[in-house]
Amino acid sequence: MKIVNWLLLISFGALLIYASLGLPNRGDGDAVMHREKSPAGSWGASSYYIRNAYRDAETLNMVTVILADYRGYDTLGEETVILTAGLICYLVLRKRRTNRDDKKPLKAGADAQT
Amino acid sequence: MYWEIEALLFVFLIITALISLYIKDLLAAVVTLSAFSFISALIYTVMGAIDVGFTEAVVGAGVTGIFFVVLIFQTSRRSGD
Amino acid sequence: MLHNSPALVPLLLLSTAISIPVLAIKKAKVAYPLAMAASLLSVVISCYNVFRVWGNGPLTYHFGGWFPPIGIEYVLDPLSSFIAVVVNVVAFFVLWHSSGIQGREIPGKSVPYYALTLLFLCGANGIIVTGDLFNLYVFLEIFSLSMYGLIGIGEKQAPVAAFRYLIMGTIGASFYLLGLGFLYIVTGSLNMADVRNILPLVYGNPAVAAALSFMVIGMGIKMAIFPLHGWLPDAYTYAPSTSSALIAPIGTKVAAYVIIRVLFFVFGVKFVSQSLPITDLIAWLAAIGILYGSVLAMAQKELKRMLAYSSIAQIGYIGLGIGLANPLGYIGAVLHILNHAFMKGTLFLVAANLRKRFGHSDISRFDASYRKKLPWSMAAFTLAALSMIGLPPTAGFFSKWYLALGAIDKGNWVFLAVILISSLLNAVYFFRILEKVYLAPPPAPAAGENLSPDGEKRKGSLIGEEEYSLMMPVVILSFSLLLIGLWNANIVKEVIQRIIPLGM
Amino acid sequence: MTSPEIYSSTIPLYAVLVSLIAAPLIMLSSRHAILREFWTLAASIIKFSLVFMLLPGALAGRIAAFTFWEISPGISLALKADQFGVFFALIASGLWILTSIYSIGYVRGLKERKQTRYFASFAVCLSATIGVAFAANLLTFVFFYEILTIATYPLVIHKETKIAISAGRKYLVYTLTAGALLIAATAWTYRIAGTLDFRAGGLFGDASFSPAAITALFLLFIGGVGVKAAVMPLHSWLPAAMVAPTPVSALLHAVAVVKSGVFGVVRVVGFVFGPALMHQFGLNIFLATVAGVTIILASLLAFQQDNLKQRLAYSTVGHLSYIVLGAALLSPASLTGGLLHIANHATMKITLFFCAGAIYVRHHKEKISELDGIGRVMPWTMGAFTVGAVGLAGIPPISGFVSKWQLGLGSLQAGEALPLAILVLSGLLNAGYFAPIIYRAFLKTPPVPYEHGEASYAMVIPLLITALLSLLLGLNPDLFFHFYRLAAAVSGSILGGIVP
Amino acid sequence: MTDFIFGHYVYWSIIALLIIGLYGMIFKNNLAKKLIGMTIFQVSIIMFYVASAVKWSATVPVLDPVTGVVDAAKYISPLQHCLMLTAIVVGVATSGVAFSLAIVIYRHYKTLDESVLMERMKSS
Amino acid sequence: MRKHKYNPIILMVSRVVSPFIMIFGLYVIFHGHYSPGGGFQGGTLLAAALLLIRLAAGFDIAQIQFKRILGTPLGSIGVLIYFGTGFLAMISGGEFLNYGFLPFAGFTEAGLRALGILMVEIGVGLAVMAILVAIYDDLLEGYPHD
Repeated sequence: MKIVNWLLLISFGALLIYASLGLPNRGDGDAVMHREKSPAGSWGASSYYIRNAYRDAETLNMVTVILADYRGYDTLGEETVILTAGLICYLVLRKRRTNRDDKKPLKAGADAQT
Repeated sequence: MYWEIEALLFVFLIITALISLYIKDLLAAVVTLSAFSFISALIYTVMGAIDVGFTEAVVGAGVTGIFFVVLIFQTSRRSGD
Repeated sequence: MLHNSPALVPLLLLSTAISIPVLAIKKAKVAYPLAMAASLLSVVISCYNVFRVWGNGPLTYHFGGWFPPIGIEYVLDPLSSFIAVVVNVVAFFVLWHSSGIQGREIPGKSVPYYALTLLFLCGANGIIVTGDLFNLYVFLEIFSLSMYGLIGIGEKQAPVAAFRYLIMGTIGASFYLLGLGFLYIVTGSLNMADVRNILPLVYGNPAVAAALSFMVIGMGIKMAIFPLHGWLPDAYTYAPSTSSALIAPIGTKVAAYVIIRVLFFVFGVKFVSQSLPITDLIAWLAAIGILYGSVLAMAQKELKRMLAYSSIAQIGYIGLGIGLANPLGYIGAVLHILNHAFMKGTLFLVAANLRKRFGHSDISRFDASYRKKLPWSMAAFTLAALSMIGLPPTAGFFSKWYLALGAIDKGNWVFLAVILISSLLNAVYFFRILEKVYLAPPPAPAAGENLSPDGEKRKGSLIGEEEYSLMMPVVILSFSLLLIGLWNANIVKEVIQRIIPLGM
Repeated sequence: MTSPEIYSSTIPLYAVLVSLIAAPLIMLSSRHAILREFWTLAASIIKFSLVFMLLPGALAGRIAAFTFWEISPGISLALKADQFGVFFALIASGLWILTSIYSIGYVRGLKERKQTRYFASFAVCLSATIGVAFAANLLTFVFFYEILTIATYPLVIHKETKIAISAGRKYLVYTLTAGALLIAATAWTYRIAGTLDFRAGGLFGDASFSPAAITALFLLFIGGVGVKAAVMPLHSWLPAAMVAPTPVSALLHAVAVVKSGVFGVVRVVGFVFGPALMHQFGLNIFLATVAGVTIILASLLAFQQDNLKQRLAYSTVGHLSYIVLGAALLSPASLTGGLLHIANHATMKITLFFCAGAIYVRHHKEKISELDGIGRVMPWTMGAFTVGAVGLAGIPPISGFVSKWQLGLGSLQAGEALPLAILVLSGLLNAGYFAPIIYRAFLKTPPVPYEHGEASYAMVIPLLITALLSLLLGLNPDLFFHFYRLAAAVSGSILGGIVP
Repeated sequence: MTDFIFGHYVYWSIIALLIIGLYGMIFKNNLAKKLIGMTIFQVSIIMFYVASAVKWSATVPVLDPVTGVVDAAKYISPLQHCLMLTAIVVGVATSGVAFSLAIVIYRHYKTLDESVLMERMKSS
Repeated sequence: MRKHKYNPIILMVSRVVSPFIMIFGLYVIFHGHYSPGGGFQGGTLLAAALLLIRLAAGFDIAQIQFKRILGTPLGSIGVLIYFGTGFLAMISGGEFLNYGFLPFAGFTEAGLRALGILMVEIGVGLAVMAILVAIYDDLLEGYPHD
């Protein structure tokens, strides 16, 4: 089992290294993702944001504009995620009034036998 | 962009990551993990992602650290590995 | 308002979920009606969406008024609208059923439970209709987190199962995110349609292959395709019955849908089946998984655990259909998503009924008295079991039929044999239960029981069971298996054939 | 070559539905035995009349067809009452009436439990059988075939004893495997031919095959339908299933289930592959070999059985292969003979089973060695038994002779002598294993005097009718139902594409 | 070649971090250690995105109101930053859920060690 | 924890520092338009301030500041503010979250969008604060606090 896990880990690393060879040099302003137009001719999202963030929302911080406006729905989802986490903690951790079997090892033992 | 700082920070980052995984005292591991988060926040900032760095500093070094400590107080401090 | 209909279902579920903790702060009783109302409305709206899509072709919806690739887009094509209906309908029945059983299994926590359930559904719907790869990740997290929660509140072992699932699931989601990172770096876009257009220009890049692998592995973990299924049996077994009845039909199917979406609608059929033959890999793994799941299901002593292993096998069918990468296999996979949702929903609901009535679902303790006490549930179980085996005219037959046709089209006899053998294995483990439920004499038969069987047994057997809310969803779900089977040609022609991916 | 006139009619649909509707009615009236039996009888009579209404049309070459809807793109769920279908449906539904009467006597005589389930499953079985008979394409055929499998299961395990349950398991293993093979074969056929509609003379048209592929496909098909037809390596479920109540054995294992199997074989040979393909790839030789071996071996095995029903079961295995042999020889007379044997064997074997059941109900005797002198207290029953046994051995003037004659003629037509030899030999063997029973029944004196006489009228009358029927059909095969004309027409359409 | 290495060494360091994190998640027995590994894994994915956003000779994505936008190349791509803000929150939420589950596990089984846990699960 | 008292120095320092962190958190939320920061960071800072008091002064005293039962509902309200902003835009005729359609007079479209972003950030801040505190409280559930 351990060996399989090691192999998985190694292949994971190898795949990553292999993939990284295809990436453009870091910081290269001409990389596909930084271009004004994508190879297929659609808008390059990133440069669109840089150009139009202030014009669209009168806000200097582009990240805020993207976060709350351009991709606001993602942020709503993100809030929902954290709300979900809160609900789960409530659900999982709050003690139930009726269920106290962790204080009654005898009963748990009886359950285990059946 | 100062790539020398970046490289140095990366070395620290990897070291803290390894320490926090290998140290047996969980509380120490968590403290190291906070340091890890903080260093990564610095790297984000160096890379120009101030927002992300800010968040990581607040969350990773702050809130997650506190949660981890609570976890350890609720459970046990020793770890087998 | 109506032009907003593509977005309405997730938003409705989301808003109900987040208002339940506020509205129900004083009266916990309102949580259930609210959840039911939201679920019912979501069924209605998603049906409406399907008809709109049939009438007008694919619908898109742009959040914030930003067109892609700038903003986030929702896309309702025949496939996504169809899957959304399936998910919502099954969820509605499970929620209906949960009223009778939730109070017993998770006492005093109906508010967060129903809120979480709705969030789960919201996540599922969001994943299904989204046209944006990162938005998919966000909703995937909502979906998975609520799934961890729903599993974790079960029996004593449930938190362990949920924790393991959390670790696996996080790896899966992170892999998806990592793959998406590579994909974004080489394409510069997050919108599915946009990426689809850009990708052919950069196919040679190793990063694309890696992105594909990571996304598929990540989703494969969520889908529990064969070697990545480790979390599933424990999670389904130890989760509360209502949760497992919700998660088993929906959880893995949504991930399967994402794989279909990513493979065929983002990367393109030709790339995934020829340039980088990942579909072959999926098909072979799925075939192994089918056999593995079926064999292990035969060895299980506990009903829910058996159903969990059978889920692995059934997911294998979907994987096989995807992996065949031809139209018939695709039809089989999508149809099996529908069928399996209904079948597993029925079976897990019956398991829940058993647990409610008898306090256990241990196969070795089943006997004929169970059928007398739960006649309708057992009838539903029988029907669903026949469908799982794949006997005509139930729904299960037809997905296997299309898969078999697809396997023949591909000329792969091994897959055909796997499909056939696995239905026999299914028959073995389901008839084992049916035999017990219908034939095994109760351990200590009452003296007069056998002498006047007809009079005793029939008394009130039309109602027979304790509560309508526990019986009706099961009966309706199982009966619809017959209807789906008989009218599957319409589903295939009207829905699935409309959106067979280009190049298949 | 005139193509048959096809007209749309709902009669085939109703014929299938009648007993399907009767099943819930039977279940609802579970507390009233009389009402339950009334439904059964009413359904059987209505079903028979409906099928009978189709007979004139079929004789005149007019085929009633009914199409439900598309069940899968390009394939409809469709019923078509062609001559072959009407032929089989007539036998099945006609014998259902007699079996129903007999069953009522049987279950009352034994005070069986769960009669509701029994009659309801019976009704569903008959629906499925008629569905199999009228199926217009392979998928519909598979549909009803599988329903038949499932509906028979409760009948096989009816006694709910350990043996019954294990027999049920065996039955399921065999038939479900067969179903899976049949589904695979169907799917493959659909991908090759693009259609699944049965067509006399083969549905493949001019598709080209490699020998390996077509052999594999044929094997899949034979594996699929051969299990129910109890071809030799696949037969062992049939003797095991004899634990079922006798009427079940009688109807299902002499009429409905096994005959669906051989019906399927003929459908596959004549309407899916067609004579041309069979000859071209030598598939008929293979099938004939299997059938011949089965005939001989089954007859030999029948000698060993002391249990009456087991002996009858092995005899069934052998006789089913007569039909398969007839289909495999693919000459006009052999086909006609094979088809006729479906009808003749049904009437004769059902007589024998009825007799076995009557003996069991009245005297609780199952073993042949216990039957000494029983003919003296049950003269009518054993008389009928003698008629059936003599017929199966192929001695005129009982109907078995007619079909054997035709089969023999057919083997000569096909230019083969070996099948004829097999037929003669098996006739002798048949006589050999039936003779001791008759001898014991009539000529030996009982060690202990029997306490009872004949069984109830509800049991004796049906078996006398079937015995009489065997006799009459032997004298004139065209009597009442025109079995001969139908069989000849079917064989003509398969071989020449000519529909009279 | 130097350019290539210079342009990729950050990715490679991140890959090292990813492997460390995944190692922690797979190999560590203690549940808390697994969670530490998970945190490392998530942070390194975030770092991967942020690293890919870099442009040399560009500045942080907060607009200088004086100059305005003349050239998109003047600012670091903000999209990845925004995505990663979301990812961080998701990570915190996941950790929160994981902590709560770990605490419940400890309540039931009095251990966080996975191998011990498995034994106790089987015996109970 | 009933046995040992809380360290008075730590309590003192926390009581002094906590309001400043809160103010900083509010600043971060409202100033997210112009400088790095925003709802999430600000909310986390607010939560940190609350957690500081909880850590230093103990659970019961901290209840005066922020009741434990408020956690989940307040978080829900935070998300509802976000949702409501989007929904308001939707029923005013635009798409969901299309702030340009917000029904407030006297703004340009870009101004409306800036306003919408602000509203959203407030909701985010509230939600994050409340839920992080709630998670902390839940994690401490069952711990023998005084």
